[in-house]
Amino acid sequence: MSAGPTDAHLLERAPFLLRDWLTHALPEPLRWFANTLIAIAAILAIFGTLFALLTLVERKVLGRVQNRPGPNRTGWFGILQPVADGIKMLTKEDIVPRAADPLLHFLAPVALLGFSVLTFAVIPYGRDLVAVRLDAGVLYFFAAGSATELSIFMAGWSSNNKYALVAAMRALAQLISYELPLLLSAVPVVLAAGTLSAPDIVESQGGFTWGFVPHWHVFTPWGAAAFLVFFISALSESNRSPFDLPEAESELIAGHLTEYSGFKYALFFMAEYFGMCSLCGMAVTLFLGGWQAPLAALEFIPSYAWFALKLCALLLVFIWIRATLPRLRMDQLTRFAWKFLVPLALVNLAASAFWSLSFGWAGPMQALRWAIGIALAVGPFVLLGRRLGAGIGPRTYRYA
Amino acid sequence: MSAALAIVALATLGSAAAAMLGRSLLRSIFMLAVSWAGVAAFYMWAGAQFVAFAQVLIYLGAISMVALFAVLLTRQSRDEASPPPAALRRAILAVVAAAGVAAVLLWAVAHSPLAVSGSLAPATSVRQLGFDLMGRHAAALLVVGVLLTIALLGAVVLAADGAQERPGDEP
Amino acid sequence: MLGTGLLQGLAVTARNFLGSFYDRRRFVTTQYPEQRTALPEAYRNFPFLVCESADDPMGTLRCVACQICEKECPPQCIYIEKSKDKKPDANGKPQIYPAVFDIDTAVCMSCQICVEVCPFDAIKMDQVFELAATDRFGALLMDRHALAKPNSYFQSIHPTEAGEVDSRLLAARLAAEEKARTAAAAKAAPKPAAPKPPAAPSAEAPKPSPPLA
Amino acid sequence: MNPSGLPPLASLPGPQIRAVHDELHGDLLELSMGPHHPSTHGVFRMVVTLDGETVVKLKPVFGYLHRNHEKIAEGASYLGSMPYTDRLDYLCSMTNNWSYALAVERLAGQAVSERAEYVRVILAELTRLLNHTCLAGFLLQDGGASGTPLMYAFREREKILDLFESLSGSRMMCNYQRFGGCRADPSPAWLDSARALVDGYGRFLDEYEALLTGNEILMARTQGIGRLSPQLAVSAGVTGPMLRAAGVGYDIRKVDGYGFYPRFTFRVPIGADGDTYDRYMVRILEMRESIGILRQALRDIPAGPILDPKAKQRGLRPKAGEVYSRIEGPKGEIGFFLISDGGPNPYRYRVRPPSLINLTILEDMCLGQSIADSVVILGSVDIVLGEVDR
Amino acid sequence: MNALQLCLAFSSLLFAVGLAGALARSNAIIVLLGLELMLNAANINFIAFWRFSPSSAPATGVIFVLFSIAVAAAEAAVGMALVIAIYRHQKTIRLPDATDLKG
Repeated sequence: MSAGPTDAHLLERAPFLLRDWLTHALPEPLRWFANTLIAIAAILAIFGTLFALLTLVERKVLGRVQNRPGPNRTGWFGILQPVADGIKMLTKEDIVPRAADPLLHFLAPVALLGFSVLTFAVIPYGRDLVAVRLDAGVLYFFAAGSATELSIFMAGWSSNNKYALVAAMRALAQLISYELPLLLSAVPVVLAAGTLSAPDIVESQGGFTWGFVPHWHVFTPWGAAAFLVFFISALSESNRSPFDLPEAESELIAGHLTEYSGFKYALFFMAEYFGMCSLCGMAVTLFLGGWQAPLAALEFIPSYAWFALKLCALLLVFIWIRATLPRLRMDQLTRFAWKFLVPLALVNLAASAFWSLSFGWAGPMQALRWAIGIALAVGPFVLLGRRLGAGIGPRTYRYA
Repeated sequence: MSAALAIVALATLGSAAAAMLGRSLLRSIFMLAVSWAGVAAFYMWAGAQFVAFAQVLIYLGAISMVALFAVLLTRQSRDEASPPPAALRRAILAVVAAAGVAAVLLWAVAHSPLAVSGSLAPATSVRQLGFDLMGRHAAALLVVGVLLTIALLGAVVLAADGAQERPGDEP
Repeated sequence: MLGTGLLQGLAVTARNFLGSFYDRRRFVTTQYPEQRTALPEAYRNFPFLVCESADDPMGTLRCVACQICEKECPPQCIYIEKSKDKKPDANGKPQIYPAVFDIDTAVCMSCQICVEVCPFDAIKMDQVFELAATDRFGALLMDRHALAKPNSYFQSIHPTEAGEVDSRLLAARLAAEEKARTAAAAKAAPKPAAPKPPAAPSAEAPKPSPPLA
Repeated sequence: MNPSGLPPLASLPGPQIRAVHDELHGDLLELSMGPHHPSTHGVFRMVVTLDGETVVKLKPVFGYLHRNHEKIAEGASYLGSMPYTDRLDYLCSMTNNWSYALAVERLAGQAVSERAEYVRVILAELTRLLNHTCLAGFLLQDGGASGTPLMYAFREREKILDLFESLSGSRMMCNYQRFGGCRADPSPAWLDSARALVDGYGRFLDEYEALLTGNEILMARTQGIGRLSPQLAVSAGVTGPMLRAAGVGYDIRKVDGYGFYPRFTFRVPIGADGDTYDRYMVRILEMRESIGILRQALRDIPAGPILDPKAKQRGLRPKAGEVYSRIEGPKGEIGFFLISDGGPNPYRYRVRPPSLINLTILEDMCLGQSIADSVVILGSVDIVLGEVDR
Repeated sequence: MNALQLCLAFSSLLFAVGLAGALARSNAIIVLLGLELMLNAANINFIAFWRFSPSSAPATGVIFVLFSIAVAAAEAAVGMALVIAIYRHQKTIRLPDATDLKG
């Protein structure tokens, strides 16, 4: 973590001031170590709290969507529900099936949680507010994320349960399939920003056209398409509805979590929410301008608040989608990835290349640029969608 | 500096050896994943960040997955229970051969006049790497791209072979 | 275009999410222990025995232990033992009474057939549903003391039905009195009139209840 | 029913894939789903043999909820069996009651009052709304929607159950029909609230369809899945919406014209493909027709006695004879077969449970589909274990 | 021994382990993974020489390793596909048993 901006106002510098106040007494080599520790602790604390709140908010929102109040008995508006859940999880018996592989059964949730925490390291939460400034931050993010698949497979296989095994197979196929579009949809952003470093990608989205249209990538045709692909892949990578196949409770009970209980189950739960948060954070970073304010006039609000706001908005959309959509089937899921998302991402790569090449076009050529850009984004979507949706559609019925 | 290298090397070698010795195929693959992660750690130690991330992404994220898939599709999660005498003889021969190779290599390493520069090579920035890949090594990059595409197609054709007679086997 | 159906669905859930904050037709939850829905009058749960007076429930039970309900009860959850002696009922007329009247509410399926077949309007359906107990043998087996509830209670939970029953019983009693009076008058004119009937309606005239044969 | 135009049974294609167990490698995975499983709709068990995710063999196992209903009824009085029929298909006690009452009425030669016939139609159609609404919710739950369609379905179902409760005293175990009529007379206020409910139901259906019918995921999950050929459906004795979804326009309300159904105009939707989507859509369309029937019945209901006071309920001893009554229940043909030997209880009592008979072809529909589909197919059969096992 | 030699020793040992696995085991998947280990050992050498040798061109070692990883990925994909194809035809992936070329 760097020293922090010096020209920004107090609120913006608050995290750094707090940190420096905590560590100013320490000698120099120790201070660096303490700063790192504080960064880790802050990330864990903030996202731990967010996880707790998110479970509550998810249940509340699901409840409201389903016209019921959701948890409201523990504390004021059910605010203590996560605490109650936590106590329940911790006091439950930890059951390991006799036929299970105890070592892997134990390692799976730990590894999953470890990898999902690792992904938080490179996300810029605010101006200069990033735990590790890596030159290849985006690559690091995907590398750490890809290792989570291994943990889910470990969980499914080590449980020695048929449901878990089927779930493990599904998890493998699903995560492999969606890793590719996830990566491919991030490539155009890297192309446009010319860097793999997450803070630099956010920096590159600063500024406004006509003073009110921010230069976020999502506001370009290719950016919107890439954001869509990234978002869908993120849904799938984080095992969220409608892609929650590994734990499809209607056929596989709880999938790879079938044989998990108590604290290990809680770890899995936590890791999944962490994964969701980090993917949303990356989506915000890549496409939604990271910590940049949407309007120049709103820049007095500290950058990390903007990041939090965008992150929460994306998380809410995740919950909203979960409340609405039924689940896909395994073959449809993989077909959707390989026949829709991957080609879309590839075409989009070309679209973003065109967008970079036509950077200098002006006047009427600018309109042409937009037209071609939109055509390159929407056209494949419509065409591929039509192919994908061939054979299904509304029907008319006759009466006897 | 060297201590970190020793730890990484020991972990990598240990897990690799465990993977090669293990009876359970899946455990072997998990051990190999650890070993590959160790190699990635070595790259980190050597200042090749980008390669380290690529190693994790490709080996942990893809190759181990493919291996797991192969294990599951061929239903071989438990390997042969007791090796037949022929296999045992072969194993002994293999270990002897490998030990021989290692001895020769180690001897060569120890006795070659390997010069070490005083200053380490500067850590390459991703930007520099990109320019290199697209500039000096563009042709090689193209070849690798073609190779990967052909390999992918070949793998699909090979794995999908006979899919008609056995529906549902193809993930 | 692909996805329009999904967007439509998302719109529906969004509408429901917002609607749950202001629209009572959508947000239908009743917070049970604090709030309660009004039970409809027809609501039935487990049977109880009607008695005339809350002060002396055992003395004023309408039940005469005829055991029809015991025979008709589909899951056979009623157990009745007739008394050996006769006890004066509310009218002062000696009647057999149930020495034992047990209903096993763990077995009862709340079908109301005992109520329909009772010729004396002596057993009715209760509306108490919070019967959870920690002892599944003793606490759910209700004896006649637990089952007896006064007519005023019946009036309060099923006013319409109770009104019908009361007017029917009143009519029956008046008819019986009339009959007794004419009989008495015909028998012995100089004798004084029959003693004043007690305040509570009598159950002395067994009369099939109208809805069921 | 004349299955004219349908090829004979011998030409039917058998199940396409059979399990071939590979002794050496155990290629196939045998999965015992149930009796405790989130989506087997009760204590039902499917022993599924999987090749990858494809079902190659499916053995339904039931009987975990067997309560000896038929034998108990043979020892009980005719009236005493009425509350037990509530517990067959516990979502549709009103239609179960009606079918049983119809059987006893025919056995005893008991006429039914006109008002009671109207009330029976109203209640049967409300039951159909209730059942189909729930089914759509359950189906989507099996398809992986996290509860939302089910909760909407239950929200509307509660309104119908409230009506049932205020009429019969119980929400699900109504025990409402009697031989020769109904137990309680619906008040004008009750009829008004029923009208209000029926008027609002179309709006709910519109919203429900906006949520589900056009949903691409639902269509992808259900179209072409679990096809049931009309030949197989007819020869297996499948009835109800499943049969109509397979393309056979067979509705007992039209065929038998029992009750006052001939007085109402309504249409019978039929599907073309016989897949899960058709089974879902036929039920949605049937609900719209039910709303039409309810409008007509609630408009035309006459005044009069609901139950003939002379109709004998207790101690009924019908003449010796046998009778089979059937009505179009929400799940299919719910029938009762009674033999009387002149005694106070039936000599033989037999239920024709639509759930069970529709369930018998589960394997044929599931073979070659994936495990996730088989769950949805089971959901689209619409079973209630209380009726399957009796 | 200097740091470069340490790295090379590490790489040699890893290579030997991979070689032993590839030679000793009869399971095709393990053999393939042993080959991967040997490739990794080679990559370690590249990085070590790039890092420590006095006259390395900038980034050449890194780029070579990147290509090597890509080739390894292709090899793994084709290899595993072959294993699956062999299993399909001969119902075994034990190399001593899978001697037929004809499917």
